[in-house]
Amino acid sequence: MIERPPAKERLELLRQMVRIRRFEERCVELYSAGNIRGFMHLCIGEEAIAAGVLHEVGPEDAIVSTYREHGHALARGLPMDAVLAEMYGRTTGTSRGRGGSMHLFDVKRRFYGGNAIVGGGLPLAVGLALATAMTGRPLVTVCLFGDGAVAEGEFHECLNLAALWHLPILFCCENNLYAMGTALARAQAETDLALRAASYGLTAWPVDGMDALAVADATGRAVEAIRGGAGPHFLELKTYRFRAHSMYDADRYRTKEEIARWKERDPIPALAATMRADGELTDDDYGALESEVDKEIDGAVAAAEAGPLEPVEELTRFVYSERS
Amino acid sequence: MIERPPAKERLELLRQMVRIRRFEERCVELYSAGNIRGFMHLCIGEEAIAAGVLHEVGPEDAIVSTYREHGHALARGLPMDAVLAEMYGRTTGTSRGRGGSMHLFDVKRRFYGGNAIVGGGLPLAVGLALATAMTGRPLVTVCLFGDGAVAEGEFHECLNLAALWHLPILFCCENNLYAMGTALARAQAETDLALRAASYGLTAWPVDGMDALAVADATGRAVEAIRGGAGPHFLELKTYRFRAHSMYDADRYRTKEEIARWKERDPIPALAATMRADGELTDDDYGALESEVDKEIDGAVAAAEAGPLEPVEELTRFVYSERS
Amino acid sequence: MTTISYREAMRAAIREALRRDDRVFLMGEDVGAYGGCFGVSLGLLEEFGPERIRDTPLSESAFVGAGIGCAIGGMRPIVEIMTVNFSLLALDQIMNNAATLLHMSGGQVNVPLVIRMTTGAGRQIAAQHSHSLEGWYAHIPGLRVIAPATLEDARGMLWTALADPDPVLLFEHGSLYNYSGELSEDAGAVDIDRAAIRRPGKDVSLIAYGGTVHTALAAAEDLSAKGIDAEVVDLRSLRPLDDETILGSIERTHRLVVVDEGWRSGSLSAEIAARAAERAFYSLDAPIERVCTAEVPMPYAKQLEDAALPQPEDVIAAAMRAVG
Amino acid sequence: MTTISYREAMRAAIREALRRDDRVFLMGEDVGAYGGCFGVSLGLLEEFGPERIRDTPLSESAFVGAGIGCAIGGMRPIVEIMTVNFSLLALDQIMNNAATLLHMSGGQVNVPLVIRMTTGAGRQIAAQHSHSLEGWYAHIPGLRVIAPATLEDARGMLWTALADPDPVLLFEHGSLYNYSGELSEDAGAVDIDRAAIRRPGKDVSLIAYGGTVHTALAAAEDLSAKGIDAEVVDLRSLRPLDDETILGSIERTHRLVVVDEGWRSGSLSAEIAARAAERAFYSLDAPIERVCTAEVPMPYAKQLEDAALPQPEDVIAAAMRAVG
Ligand SMILES: Cc1ncc(C[n+]2csc(CCOP(=O)(O)OP(=O)(O)O)c2C)c(N)n1
Ligand SMILES: Cc1ncc(C[n+]2csc(CCOP(=O)(O)OP(=O)(O)O)c2C)c(N)n1
Ligand SMILES: [Mg+2]
Ligand SMILES: [Mg+2]
Repeated sequence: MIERPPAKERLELLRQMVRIRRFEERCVELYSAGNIRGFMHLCIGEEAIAAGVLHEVGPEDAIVSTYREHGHALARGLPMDAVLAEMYGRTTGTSRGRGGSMHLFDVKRRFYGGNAIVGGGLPLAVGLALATAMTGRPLVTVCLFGDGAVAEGEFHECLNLAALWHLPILFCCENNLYAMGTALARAQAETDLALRAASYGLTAWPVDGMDALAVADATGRAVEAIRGGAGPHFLELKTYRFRAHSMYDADRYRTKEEIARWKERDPIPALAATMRADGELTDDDYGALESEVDKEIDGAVAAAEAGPLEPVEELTRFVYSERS
Repeated sequence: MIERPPAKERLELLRQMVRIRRFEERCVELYSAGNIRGFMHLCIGEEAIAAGVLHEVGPEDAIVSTYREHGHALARGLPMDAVLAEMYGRTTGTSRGRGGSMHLFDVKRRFYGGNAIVGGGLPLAVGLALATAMTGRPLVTVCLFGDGAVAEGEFHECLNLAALWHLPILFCCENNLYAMGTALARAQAETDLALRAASYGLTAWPVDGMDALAVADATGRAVEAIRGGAGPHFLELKTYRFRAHSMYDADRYRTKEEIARWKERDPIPALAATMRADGELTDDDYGALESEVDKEIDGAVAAAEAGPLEPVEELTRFVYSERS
Repeated sequence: MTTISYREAMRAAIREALRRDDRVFLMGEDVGAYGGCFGVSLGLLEEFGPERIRDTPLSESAFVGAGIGCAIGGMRPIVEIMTVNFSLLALDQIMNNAATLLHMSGGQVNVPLVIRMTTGAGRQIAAQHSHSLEGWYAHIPGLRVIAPATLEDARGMLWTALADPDPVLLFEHGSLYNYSGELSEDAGAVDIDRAAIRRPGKDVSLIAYGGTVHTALAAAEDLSAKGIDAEVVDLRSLRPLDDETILGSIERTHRLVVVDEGWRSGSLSAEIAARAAERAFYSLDAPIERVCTAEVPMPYAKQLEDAALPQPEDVIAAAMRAVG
Repeated sequence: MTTISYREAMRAAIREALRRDDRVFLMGEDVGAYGGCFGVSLGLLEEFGPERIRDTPLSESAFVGAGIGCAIGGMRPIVEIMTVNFSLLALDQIMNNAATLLHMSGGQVNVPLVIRMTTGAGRQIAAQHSHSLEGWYAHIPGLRVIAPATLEDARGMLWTALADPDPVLLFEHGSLYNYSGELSEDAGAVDIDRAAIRRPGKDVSLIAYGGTVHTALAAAEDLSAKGIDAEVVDLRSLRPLDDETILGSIERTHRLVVVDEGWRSGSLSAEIAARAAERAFYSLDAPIERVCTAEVPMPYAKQLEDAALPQPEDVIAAAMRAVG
């Protein structure tokens, strides 16, 4: 049974989801206008995961994500200005414009990217967890990745290593049922991904990834257990992306009906409705939240546009460390 | 219940085991004398697997093996002369002296090597099985590998692919409890390897790999099922190597007691004793078998020594195909 | 003549191969339902069905290795790796199996496999999606490496590659997919052995391949306005290199500029420069010039990416230095 | 002075690093109980325990990636990949993460990691165990690549590499482990920036590294008997290259022979030749010569392996051609 969290926390979950949603909707416009370029992957529909998971981790816990990481970055507390400036390719961006949408970093906030190789972040996360374990600090590493990554060899090697070494790591698999155009059942012989993880000896369970409260609750429990020494955990967060894989995808492989069915489970109205029913949210509150978020977004757009471009003379900086 | 196989077949299993054992014992001498060089890995103690598995496959079934493949090659019917000549580096060797002990090949007998990258043969085997499936032929591909390979990412990718595509493949994992000096439990979070395979949806079970009859029986059943369309199978063949990992290994990581305990389960005397008890083998029979085998080995040594060396002008032959 | 894009030319080549030879099939991530990551295989699933337009899970090592096994087993697979960046996950299979099996087996195991990959930068997709590693792959004996730069070659190289008994890597530059022009209706197979002189000239040799052929041609136009008559050589085959055409051009022009999208150090341009310095030393009238990609992980920001990549102006400047 | 082998010098270097810095640990397959695949780490487990002499499963991608993550997380791992041949399985992590993260994150994510690997042929261990890929790795921006050829360097390079804030690959030639000689008792850290002139000479520059330094020195002895005074340059650092020392030597001798155990096409020798042809063009009095490994998967048979590898006689012949 999920205990009902305090109203303040539910509002925070809602606020993060709305923030992420409206931010990404603006990104679509900015992409069409040519201000954002390259590959861009949106998490619209999946915001409950970003909001719920990141809500439950401490400031020194480490996060490793994928190319679909706007939501994770924002929920982690990376300033929206820096996130958007990165997508504009400005020096004020999280990665000084070198990374773009897929490579947001913030070492101060222990947000280790933004990785565009499917499965490529898992070994990093295992290593970050090993480092905290070896130094005896009660920190957790959270590794987010998609269902597609489960087929990669690195998934197997990393889950085995995490279990074998009893590492303080939380694997969060965002199972949105598709890896690009490949439906889960056409990629995995065993489609129960929590079961797959449990087969390595991890504590693993499925979670309704369209319910921010359920995600936060599950993450909270897992993080607490890991911090207490219970070893690696795995959450299969069942979700769905409302939009195409990337801005290049014509989305030929899903039916309109399927998409519509999942949109009925949109995590934002769902949480808002619960809060309304519990008397925690009025229409005015929601309107205020939206306009606060829109102001933040407007500010981020203005800041991104004003951000300077890296001079080309700086091209080769950071290939190697600068020595002092 | 294992049906008692006809005496002829039991004798054949015994004969293969003795052949392999005595061949490899001779190889040790030849290695010390400098006639065989490079890396050499023996399967002494594990002969029941080579004898049992290869006894149950048809001439057109495909075999993929590892660097520990003398036994598999001999049991597959590769001429001992060619096997030994290969280890001598002669043109009369299975691979014209280019492969050595770790890379025995015989395409006519559908023996596709001899692979020295742990796990490297698994994708090849999946592909061979796919080729037979696509051409609709009722053939089985047998893929042999060690417990160490189970930790590699390729294992995971290949088991998933085999299960997903319902391929006619038999994975034979020779679990000798060690990958070089690393004991199974220090490498795998889940040490029940049959269970690990079953988690992909393969039909999998453990087999006493020190009992040639049990190995043959299990293989026979699996091959029959696969040929009938039952999809991929996995056998965990529990065994032990009586000798060190390779000729370079000082074997520091196992106790003498452990080794002695396993030697009590030597598959050769075990089968011989059963056959004796059943009145299928006399001391004379066994003596005859040994001397027949020794004659074959002597012949192979003589042939290997007489085999020509590839002239160095031929060094670059076979990097690319010769065009006609 | 018909107007066609590079993408369509590739698709026509795949379609023709599938029609002509039952053993040919296409396998890779999202080649089917999605229509191919860059739209190359769009519509082929409908025409040829899921057996021959075979979607794979995210398992680069397994499906490339399976392609190798399938080729050994008598099929003629075309394996698509979405982009060269992800091919690193399959490199063990490519180097230790595909490139090696024929020689290591003493000439027995042919691997008639074609691996297609998209390569190159220029679309602001940042470091992990912008590698140009085709020249790096050209280091590996046992492989053939080809790179179509023109519509004729996009249309014609595949069939020839499939007819080759050895593994061929075919690199398609991502920036060329939308490049279009006239192609003869009966365009078909072309040789993959010889380099082509795309623009004859007498003052300086610009040696390029794939995407950089167009850079070199643009530069040559400008140079001609400056009174410098540049010859543009399109390598077409990166391994083996067509020394005769390359050295022949240098012997005529006495001046060499190599244009290569790989990172400079250890790039293919280095090999061409080395061969010139070994075998056309006395023909060279000026230091060799190389125009390569800056030695940085490719940055996202446009001005940085442009600065990192070989541009026509860079080629012009190099040619002017060479001509002195 | 004390007599020491290259193996012991490496071990002493590891031991010193473990003693000096708590953050340092050694991780890899069989580094512990087995004593290291080539005996380098023998005894360290007993001295430092299993946390710091950490055996890993056969999971190259995961444990190399974990080393990267651990380095990011504040540790100073030494990751051992048994041999460079197996490193292909970890190449994605090495190129797309270790070499890339610092730049892609705009200077935030340092990866102070050392990866040790054994490289090279000469022991009849055939194609899949005999690669020399260190020059190939030197293509990758973001990495440092070093190769100790002497006892001083085997003893001294590791500590300097560990102090480097960026990832360093350290290549030990398998044939050097038993090489021994005198080493000062207080031998310690050495620079890893500069090439070294191992034998001054004025007639021809023999540029070599790792195992081939000894080949070049042997050739230089013989050449001196023929009245040719060869200079032997040991690169020590393969990336970055020490242009000053390399080009300086060529400017003095006017003749260049590069000795490289990599396959010729696209080898490090090509890069050195290219730099010479770009930047020392007017100093060169003869065509550049390269002595490399034949472009074949390394064969097992001794006479073929010897023919494939650079031998002193090949260097002598090349030097005589150069001196003309
Ligand atoms: C190793 C690798 N292979 C292929 C790709 C191309 N690719 C990018 S995203 C993707 C699908 C990943 O699906 P999933 O892990 O489920 O994450 P999702 O996009 O659904 O969030 C693919 C195939 C890649 N980036 N890396
Ligand atoms: C990818 C790879 N990593 C490491 C090695 C070195 N190595 C050779 S055999 C071996 C142990 C393999 O153990 P297992 O799979 O159990 O087979 P066994 O030797 O016990 O038959 C190792 C680590 C290798 N050959 N390939
Ligand atoms: Mg997904
Ligand atoms: Mg084993």
